[in-house]
Parts: sequence; C-alpha cells; structure tokens
Amino acid sequence: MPPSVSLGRSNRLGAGAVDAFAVLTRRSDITLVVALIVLIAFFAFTAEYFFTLRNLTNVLGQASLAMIAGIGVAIVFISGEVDVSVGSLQAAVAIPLIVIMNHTESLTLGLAGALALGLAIGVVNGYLSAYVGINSLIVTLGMLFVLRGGVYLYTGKTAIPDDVGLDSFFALGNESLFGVVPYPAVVAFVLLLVFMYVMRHRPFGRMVYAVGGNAEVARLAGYPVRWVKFVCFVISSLLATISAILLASRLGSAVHLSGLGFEFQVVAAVVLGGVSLSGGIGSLFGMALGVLILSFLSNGLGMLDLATEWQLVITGIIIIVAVAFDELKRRRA
Amino acid sequence: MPADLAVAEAPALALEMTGISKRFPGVVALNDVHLRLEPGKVHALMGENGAGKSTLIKILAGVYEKDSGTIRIGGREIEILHPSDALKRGIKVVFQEIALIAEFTVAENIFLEEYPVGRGGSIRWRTIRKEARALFERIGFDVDTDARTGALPVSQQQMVEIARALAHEARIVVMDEPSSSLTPNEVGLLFKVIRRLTSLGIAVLYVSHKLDEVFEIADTVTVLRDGRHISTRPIAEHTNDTLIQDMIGRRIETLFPRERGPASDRIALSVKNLSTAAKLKDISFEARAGEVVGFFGLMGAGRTELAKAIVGFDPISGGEISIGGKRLHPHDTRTAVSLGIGLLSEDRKGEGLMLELPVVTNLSLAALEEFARLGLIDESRERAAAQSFVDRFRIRTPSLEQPIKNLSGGNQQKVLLARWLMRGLSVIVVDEPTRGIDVGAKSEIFALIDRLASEGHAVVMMTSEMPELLGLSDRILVMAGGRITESFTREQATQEKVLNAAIG
Amino acid sequence: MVSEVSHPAGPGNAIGRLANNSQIVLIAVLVILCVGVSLAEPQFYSGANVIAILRQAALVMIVGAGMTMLLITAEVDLSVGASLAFVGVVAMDVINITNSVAIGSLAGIAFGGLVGLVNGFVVTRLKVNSLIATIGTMMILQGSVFLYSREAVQNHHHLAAFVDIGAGYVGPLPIPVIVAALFFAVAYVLLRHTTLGRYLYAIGANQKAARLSGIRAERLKLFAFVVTGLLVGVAGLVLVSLMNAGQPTAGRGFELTVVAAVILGGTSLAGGRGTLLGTLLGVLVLKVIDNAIILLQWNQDLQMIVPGVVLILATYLDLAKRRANAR
Amino acid sequence: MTRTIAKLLLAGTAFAALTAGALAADTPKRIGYVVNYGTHEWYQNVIKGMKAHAAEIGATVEVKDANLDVAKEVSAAEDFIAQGVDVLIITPVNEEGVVPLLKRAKAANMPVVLEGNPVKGMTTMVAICDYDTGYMAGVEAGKYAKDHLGGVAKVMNVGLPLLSATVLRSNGFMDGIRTIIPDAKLVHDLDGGGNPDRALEVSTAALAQNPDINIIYGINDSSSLGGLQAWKAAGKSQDNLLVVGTGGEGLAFINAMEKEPSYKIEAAMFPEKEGYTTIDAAIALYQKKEVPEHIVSPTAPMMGDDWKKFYDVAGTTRTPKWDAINALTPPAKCMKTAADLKK
Repeated sequence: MPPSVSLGRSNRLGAGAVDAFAVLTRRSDITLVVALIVLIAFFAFTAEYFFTLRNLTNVLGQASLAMIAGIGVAIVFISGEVDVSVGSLQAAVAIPLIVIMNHTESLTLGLAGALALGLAIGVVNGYLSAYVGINSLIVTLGMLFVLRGGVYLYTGKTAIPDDVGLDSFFALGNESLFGVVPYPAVVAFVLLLVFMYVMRHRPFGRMVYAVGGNAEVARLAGYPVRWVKFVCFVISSLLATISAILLASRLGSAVHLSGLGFEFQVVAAVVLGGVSLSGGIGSLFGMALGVLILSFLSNGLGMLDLATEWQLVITGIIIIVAVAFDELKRRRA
Repeated sequence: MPADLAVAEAPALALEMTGISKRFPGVVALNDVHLRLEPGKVHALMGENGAGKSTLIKILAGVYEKDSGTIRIGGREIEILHPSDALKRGIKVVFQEIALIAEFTVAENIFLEEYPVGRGGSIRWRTIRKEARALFERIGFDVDTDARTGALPVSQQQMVEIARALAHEARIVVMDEPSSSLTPNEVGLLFKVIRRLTSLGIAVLYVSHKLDEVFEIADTVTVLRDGRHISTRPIAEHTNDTLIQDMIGRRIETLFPRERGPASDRIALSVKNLSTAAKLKDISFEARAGEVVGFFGLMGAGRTELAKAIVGFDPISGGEISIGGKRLHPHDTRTAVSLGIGLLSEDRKGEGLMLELPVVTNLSLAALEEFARLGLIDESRERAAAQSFVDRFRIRTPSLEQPIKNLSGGNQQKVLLARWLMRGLSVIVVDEPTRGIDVGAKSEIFALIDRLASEGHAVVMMTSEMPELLGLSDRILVMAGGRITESFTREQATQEKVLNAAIG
Repeated sequence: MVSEVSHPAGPGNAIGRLANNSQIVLIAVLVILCVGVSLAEPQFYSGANVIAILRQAALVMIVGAGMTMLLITAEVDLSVGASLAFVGVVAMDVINITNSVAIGSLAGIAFGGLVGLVNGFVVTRLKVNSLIATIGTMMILQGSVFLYSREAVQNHHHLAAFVDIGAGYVGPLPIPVIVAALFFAVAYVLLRHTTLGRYLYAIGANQKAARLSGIRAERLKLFAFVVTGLLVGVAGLVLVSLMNAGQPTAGRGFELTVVAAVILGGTSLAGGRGTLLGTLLGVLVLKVIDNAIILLQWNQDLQMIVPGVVLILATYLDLAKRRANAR
Repeated sequence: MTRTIAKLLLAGTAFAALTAGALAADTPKRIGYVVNYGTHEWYQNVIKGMKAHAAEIGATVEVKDANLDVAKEVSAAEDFIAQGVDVLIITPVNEEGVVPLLKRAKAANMPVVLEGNPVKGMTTMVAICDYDTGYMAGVEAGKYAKDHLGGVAKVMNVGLPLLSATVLRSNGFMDGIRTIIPDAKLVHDLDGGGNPDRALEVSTAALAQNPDINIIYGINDSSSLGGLQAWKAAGKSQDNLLVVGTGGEGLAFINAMEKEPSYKIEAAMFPEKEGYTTIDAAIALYQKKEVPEHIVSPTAPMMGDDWKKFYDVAGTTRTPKWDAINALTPPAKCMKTAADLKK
C-alpha cells in the first residue's frame, strides 16, 4: 500500500505492537505442535540414533529446502491461488547458477543468474494467472511440464557438474553454523521469520490474506487484487529458487533430475500445515510445522528401516486425515 | 438542472453527478441521473428495490464504471475507475452486504483500507486496537474489537461496517440501507454516527426506502424510479404520501393485486416445535392451501434459517415438519421436494441460478424427471413445457438457450419461480422474493405469488419489506432471535405493531 | 447486446452449444496437426500408425470419460495413474490363481471401483478437497502396490482371451478402441440425454441450487468417483493385457495426461462446463502430438514441453472466447 | 559352503589375497546402503545379494531408498553418517549429484563404496560394465542376425537417455552388432522411460513407422518387453524378429525366453552378484586395504536356455546358482564408462 495513503493521524501514536504470540496460538497450530512433539518422542524411543543432536540438526537441514519453497507456496495458497511449478523450477534455475559459475568463477554472478531465471518464471506464472486470468493450477502445471522438458533439452539429460568447486558454494548447502546448525536450516529459519513478520505485520501481508479471504471485499477496500496475487507468484518462484541454490550446493551440480515430485512434497506439507486451498486461511508457522512433521516422519521411518512403500502409504494417510480433521474443525467453528 | 448553474455553485458542492447512465444486459439500470451533495448535510436517496440506488452508489464507489455522465468533487471533474480512486477522493461507502474480511478481527477490519504503519512500515497493532476501541466507545457501541468478525451476528457486523466510516478522513460518506439489519437502538447509534459525520462537514448520502428514518435524519431527498431521476426536494417539502407517490409512481394497493379468494382450511404445511442448533427455537406454525403466510423479522431474526430448515436444506435439532400430513425426514431436500415443498432462495446467484447454463436447463431442473423415461430426457417435451412457462410468465429472453446470467434480475427470479411451478409443489417457500429486481418485475412477482395461492398452493413468504408483507400476506408471523414473537391476521397488522414485535 | 450471445441451437443442444464454441479451435488444431505431420512424414497415415494412435487414445479416453464427469461436478481424481498400475497387478495375479480371464477382469475392475469408492467417500463424506484427497490416495496406492508385489506379476498360463483384451482385433478395429468407443457412447448419452447427466452439470454449476431442487449432490459425486474408478479398472485391464504382465511401475504420470486431455477438451476445472466430445478431441490432439514427435524423430523431451504449452494456450483461448461472449 | 564359493570367486579377482585375509581380520558390523531406486526389481536383487553376504560375516545391511530423488539421496546418506554405520554404500541417482557427499563422508572418515557409476573423488566403485554388457549382447545379436535374419539388422533401441548407464548399454549394443554386421542400422532411437507402458507406447509408434525393424533392443527388461508387446499388439508374427533384453533382474525375462519365440538374447547382469561383490569391497575398505578404483562385476549374454545355468526358478522366486555365477570372470576394466560419454 502506497505510504501516501497511510494515515497521518496514526503515525503520531504509540509504537507498533508485535504479537507473534497471536500467530503462535492459532488453535490448529497448537494441534500441529503437539503432533510434532509426539512424533519426535515416538521415534526417540523406537529408533536408535534418532534422538541425537547430529541427526536432529540433519533433519532441520533436510527440511529446510521444502520449508523455504513452502513459504512461497503457502503465500500463494493464502492469496487464493496455487503454484505447483516449484519442482521443475528447482532443476531449471540450477543451470544458470552452475553454468555461470563455471564460466565466471563467481558465486555472486551465479546466484544472480539463478535468481534472474527464478524471477522470470514467477513473472510468467503471475502474469498468466493474475492478469490474464487463466486458472493458476493449469498455468503452473503447464510450467511444470515446460520447465522439466526444457531442462532435459538444454542439458541433453546429463547433469552439469560444478567445475570450479568454490568452497563458498560448497559451504552453502553442506556446512553448518558453528559446526552444529546446517546453513540451509539457518537460511530457512531467517526467511521464515521474515515472512511471518511480513504476513502478520506488513500491510502487504494483510492484503494477501484479505485477497484470498474475499477478493471482492479486498477490491472494495481499494486493494490492487491482481497485483497482490502477481507478487505472491513472484515471491514463490524466488523462494523456490533459493531452495534450488541450496540443493545445487548439496549436489555440487545442476542435476536434470532434481526436484522431481518436489512440488507434491511441498504442497502436502503446506496443506498439512493447515493452509486452506480456498485461500485466506493458514499461517506460515503452521506450514513450517507441516514441513517438520513430514521431514521427521521420513527420517524416523528411515531410521526404523521401513521401506519406501510404507513411507508413501503413511504419508498419504496422514495428509488425508489431517485435512479431514481440519475441515471438521472448520465446520464446527 | 441547468449545467451552468451547477458549475456556478460547484465550489459549494461536495459531490456532483450529472447525466449518469448505466446499462446491464437486458436492463437499463440508470438513465441520465443527477445528484448533488452539500458538505455537512444528509442527502437521502430513495426508491424501490431496482430503482437504481445501488447502481448509482456502486458507480460512485468505483465498483461499476458508468457508461456516460460526469462526476465532480469540489467542482473538479474526476474519473472513478477502481474503488481505490473513490477512497483516494475521500469517498467512503458503507455497503448493504457486509464488506468485511470474516477471518480478521473487528479492529483490523476497521483499518482495512489504511493500516496505520510505523516509520519502519510495520503495522501498529496496538494503535489499531486502541483506536478501534476508542472509536466504538465514542459512538457508544459495545463490541469486542478482538473478536473474529465472522463470528459476530449480522447486525453487529453492520455496525462495524458503519463505524469504519468514522475511522477514515472521508469527505463523502455513502450508506446503503445501513439500517436494514439493525435493532432500533442500534439505529439510534447509527444516527449518532451520522450527526458526528455532518458536524465534521462531511457530506452523507443516506440510501434507504424507510420513510420514518429519512424524515428523521435527512435534509434533502432525491427519489429514483426505474433508473430515472424523479425528484430532488428538501425533506420539509415532503409528506409520506408525496414520497411514496414519487417512489412507487402509483397508489400502493394497485401494486398488490388480490384476485384470490379466502384460504381453504386444508393444512398443507405444519411445523411443530422446530429448533436448530444454530438459531431457531421452538417454532410452530401451519400454512393452509391457498394461503400466503408472511414472516417478518429484522436481519438475523432467523427467517432464512427457518426457510432452509423446513425445506430440508439445513439439519434441525428438534421438532417435526409435515407436508400434506406426511412427515418429512429432516435434512433431505429430495424427499422434501417429492413431498411437494420447495424454496425460492433469497440468494439468487448463490443458491438458485446456474449462471453459465441456459434458461431451459435452469427452468426444468426440478421437474426433469417428468420429462424423462428410464432416465432419458424427452427434450422436445422439456422445451415445450419451458416455452409455455416463458410465455405465461412473460420471461424476457431471446431464446431458451440463453445463458441465464444474461437475464435481468426480475426475469431470473421468474425463471426460478417457474422452476417450482413446473415441479408442481403444494407448498412454496419464498425468501425475499423481490430482492434486487426492478419495480415493474416486482409487481409481476407479486401477481405470481397471488396466483400461486389462488391456484391452491400454500405460500410461506420471508420478507423484510413492510409493504410487500402487508400487501400480500393473509397471516403475518413476526420473528426475533430465532423465535416467533407475534402473529397477526391481515386485518390486525399495522406497520407499527409488526415493527414492535420484530424488535422483540 | 443480449442477442449477440444467443446462437441458433437445435433442441437439447443447450449444454452442447456452450462447449461447442470452444471445440472449433480444437478441431482446427487437430486438422492442422494431421495435415502438417502427414506432409512431413507420410507414414503418419499408414494403417498401422493410425491404429497405434487410436489404441493409445483409447486407453486415455476410457478413463477420460469418467474424469470428464468428475470435472463437470467440479471434482478431480489424481489417483488414476497409480490405480491403473495396481489394477493390472491385481487382475494378472487373480488370473494366474484362478486361471480365468473373466474372474481376473472382474477383480481388476472391482478393485478400480473400490479405489473410486474410497476417493468418493473421502471427498463427499470427510469433505477433503478432491485435489488433496486423491494426491493422498495416489501416494497410498503407489506404496501399497509394491507391498502387494515387488516384482512384475508374470502371465503364467497364456490365455488367448487375456491377450485379446489389449491386442486383439474385431475386423480391422483393435478391441481397446471398440471398448473405448462403447464407453464413450454410453457416457455421451448419459451426460447429454439423461437426467443423471443433467444433474452432474447442475451440481458443478451450482451445488446448492441443485440440492434445493431435490438433487442428492453428494451421492452423485460419489457415483462419478466410482464410475471413474471402474473405468480405470477397464483401462488397467487393457494395459495389463498389452504389457502381458502386471507392472507395479506402470501408469506414472497417466493422471496428468488424462486431466490435461479433459481440460484441453474445454471442460472447466470450476465445474458445470464440458463435453465428452471435447475430451475426445483433447485426447486425440495430445496423442497425435505424442505420435508425431516420435515419427518425426524429434527429441522426445518435446513430448513434455508441447502439451504444457498447448494446455495453457487452449485454456487461454477458451477463456478469451467466453469473455467475448459475456460482453 | 557359500564361503568356499566366496573364496573361489575371489581367487580370480584382483584382491583375492586381501579379502582372504579379510575373513580373519575384524569385519564391519553395520553397513548402510543408499539405493537410488529400491522398488526396482534389479535393486531388490542387489540388496538380496548384499544381505546374503553380510549375513555370512555377521553384519547387517540397512537400506535407505532415494526413490530417484537426488535430494533425498543426500539426506539418506547424511542420516547414515549420523547413525555412524561402519561402511556406506551408495548407488547414485546421478553421478555428479554425490560429489559433495563424498567430500563430506571423507571429512567424517566414513568409508564409501559406490555401486553403479564412477564419481569424481571416489575411493572405489563396484559396477558392471554397461557398455561391455551391451556390446557383448550386440555381438551375439549380430551372430544371430547373420544366421537367422539374413544378415539384416534394423534395430529399434528402446533406450533411456535419462541415465548415462543406460545410454552406454545402447551404444555398446550397436557397436557390438556392427562388429558382425557392419551396416547394422539404428532405425529408431527411442526414449522408453525405462518403464513398460511408456516403452510400449513409444515402440508402437516407431514400429508403425518402420515396419522393417527386425531387432528390438531394450536397456532393461521392461523396455525390451514393452517393445515386444508393441510388436505383438501390431499383430505381427515373431518369425523374423529378434528381441534383446538387458538386466535379467527378475522373472520377466525368463518368462519371455520360455514363451516368446523372438526373445532370444538377454544381457544378464546378475544383480545378486553385484550386491555380493559390493559387500566384499565394503569389507576390504573397512579394513583399510588397498582396493582397485573400479571393481567389475561380471555380466554375460544368455542365449535360449542359458538362464537355467544361473538360476533355479521355483514358483515366483528365483535363486542364483552361485557356482556358475562366480565362475564368470569379469573384465579388468570397462571398454567405456560414463566419462567417455561427456567427450
């Protein structure tokens, strides 16, 4: 919202209140917190080596990719749209990153290249969905195909290795802060805090909720509904790009296979986190819990030496049950 | 009025709209309408539903774009293409349908349009809370500002909506039927708000069709009818009769043709001790064949809830419903319809029309089985039947294939009514049958309802329109807080008695 | 202004008319494709290739018929791909055990129907958004199919009847094509000329209105899910017969092909709009593109890109046309 | 008795001496295996081979499945390092994608054995030679074509460009067949996605276009069978057709060789053996022994009933005949590896 409109009157008044607590205490989030604790407790007792600092921090690192992309996807959901293109995007943006680094030996330029492509993708998604008005599921699904195919075409279905091997680039995804917390987790945590703040304490964040909650009312309130949605798509693509950069560092290359099915993981986590497909409802905090639950689940089940098959089945059931439960509660309220 | 005059006076005017016209598919909503608001004055805009009031203010609010005409503020001509334009120009509109985000708190909704932000650009939640509370204290309205807005009763949401008008530095405040869902003492608060606004030199446009209110609060009155400007006069020059004359254009009783004879004593619908978890408490009444039973109540009294319960759309928590002596399984519209009861919903778009689908499909929906053998639809018979209804009801549509979204409100409503007649019901429940349709069509709907009754249907009519209630009903039941508080015969009922009962 | 929208229409074509405008585009695209490809590669019109295309189209069309009904009621089923594989495994296994194609087929179809029933239950009773619900069931099926059988279930007693389901012919026509045509015809009549079909449209267009008119929306949605499931069962049989083994890894991405074809055919995700004819065209366009890319020996990665673009484009054209009509 | 077989097998190989000693010295107790695609039959049998051999030395093999997800692969390896397994075995989803992983394993002093493909910075790798496997099958196919197909070889390759290993097989096959029939022609080079229904679909189109195809090569059994099914669905007789499959991981190819007249050659890769060998490498590595960078696991083309020499089939289970399998002598090194593709 342009500052020119903001009230002269109110600026004189007391400092802004920060009540993240209000966010934390949303009831659906509480149930998620409990679920997460129960889950961790369960594995701590059943799975050897699970409840070790090393493993727990590992999981945080592993969760952070879905977490970072999840922030963006959740924001798009809250604005009443969907974005399922993040999977292929992960593979696509890694290409300029690695290629440029290999040519220039500069991490900065590589990052810039990746973010530029990510931005472009977000702009296309946003323009087609918000301005042209094509159903965003179709737009981003199409984008999913186009990007994946494009990656295969460009790379000839081989991975592009990082020939420069900059330590800084390696560190991004593979090393830990003070040797304890993996950097990806740090990045995810910071981004999460930033966007929790934005969604709660910046007019833009509130606009996103309003637009998703009731686009007509938002319009009457003078909001640029389309612009808001557009920006959400751009944010989503940029965050997915950041997750892709971290992944590329973990893989030391741009792998044409990376991100296959990633969009499903993210959407699953977001929905599990209580973010409604119908828009206007849900919190990033809930999303984060959703991601953590699924990550600890897969890590724990792996530690129990449980086969992929079971992991798929269990995850599927959990998603359905969680959403059904959410619906039930919403109808009760 | 002559343009040169307008220009000469321009600086004195808060708002001037001249030669405003707007057409929609199938209907001319506004035709060369003009309106002039003075600062610090309350200007009432009156007219029946469909007269064009809402269209005019929606143009002012930037929801619709006018086809022609000019808008001047403080003498300067402006264009309003988007709600934000209106807001920037200091035009604040309080809409009849609640324009609040249900998921947000009351306090946040107050500041929806302009969040107070700190130097860093963060929202000042404390300020929002404090100012919201202060605001409601000032106008003496007691509501929990931290409550989720969607959880409040409609009337309180309406007050929140109104209070918003004070929270912004507006030069022009427009209120569209603000009192439609308010209790009398809330109306008192409303007027307090309005006086505060005028004392600040703000021009208020008060849209209503309630005479008493207008006489109490307005300085000037403009009347619209069928999208045309009829008159603009100081309130002092008006009497009840002159206003009604302007609004309706003919004497009231002619609006309510009454061909039908007295009701039979065969009970078509009987409701005993009906209750729902959400709203209704111990509702009992009967409707006889050939009778129109009118339900009156303020918004939130439970009229719509009752309508939806007795047709099996919503679940009930207690009591029983029987149609023609047969007991109806609650919460099952299929048996309800087959027993012969159906609802004409107040929410045409949301619960009646299949907007994208053709007239014929909309029309035959409920009666489809009658044209089908072994599930196969005999389309020629379907169309023939549909055509006959289109003719009998004078439904104006270019063809049966026309997507119904392109018809005018009145014709849409006639199609929905025809949907039920085609099915041949014994009891038909109509909820706000004339909401948002123009006067011509309105009297046609009245005639249809009268005909339904005379053909031996029992009609249960939910309405908040006093004239309609008094004009059509054989018996009047008044609801408040989910209960039936009073019952009048056609002869006993007067506007005052009914209102008092509704306030409960 | 109003008259602009009204098109002359024969009796009963009411709903058909709505979709027809959006199908002209598709027919044009299809024609241009066929002509273009056959100019570049005459083999395109060889009987063998036409049959090849038709057989592939048949597989998608069978399921597409059900998916069209689902989307018309404003629901979707993404579990069809995973279910397709499972059906094959089950059918093959039962045939091996019972040595009877009939029983095996029934088992496969029944399994498909069961999956549909579960989806329908989760969506209509538990009120889970069908997109999420069926992603969930997809995961469950993908997992459990391997729990059922880690390796491909081989065809032990080579029963002729079993092979025929997928590879057999009646005269010049492959059996799968005949099967597809059959289901297409039935579904076409059902959607276009029966009360049931009309109700499906009504539910998608305005569920509350439908309910108020005495239509049991939830039940009909459940019905659509089950029908889709059963059709997946049939398609699964065709596929397992063609592959001559129950392959747990089959059907990857099949759901997207089907949904893409249906949407391409002008069926709206929002419900209430769409025709089977459109779906047929959508299927053919996608399959012709697929086939052409192989014939022209282009890079097969295009088989991923082109449909993506076509899908967005088609949706856009449809949107543009409807906006024009609304003016 | 299997132990004696183990010895027998090692006799031939490069590090016989080492492992002979290995049996005396202490052995790893916990071995972690990150498999790239655990639900696939090939890897199911690789794992069987691993577990069988691990059992012999009283070790356990824990398996984490990346399920073709490169990100999950890294995570799974991390988890194993956190669990502190004695040796880590990795089958990369993609060779390039595990380079940083090896770096980190080194940092954690975690011995790593790679299965499948060479990776920059690896200590040792156990793999079949994909190129050679295809090549040998190609030679056999050439001979067959010379005798039965009138010396004509028009090949449809149901390939999988996605993975370097499978590309090598296809290249090997063509090069092999050309040693016998120089003018052997690759009529259609397809992407069959490595899964049966996709293979079937693309083959159908290709066969419709080129009716003169007389040899179908599949980079795995799903692909070759998909191609064959397409052939049958087109209503063609199998008289003048040769189908060559690769892998021999499950019952599918045995079934086909029994019942399909055209399914004559299978480039068998003995997954159980691959697993067995991998464990040997793991032991050696754990004992800090010198190990060759590339340990080759044998493959061999099977003609007609050859499979009976290597496998017993009872119902739906097959058991390897170790003596026969171990008798196979792998080449010291591969003719070509993924590295050669880059050039």
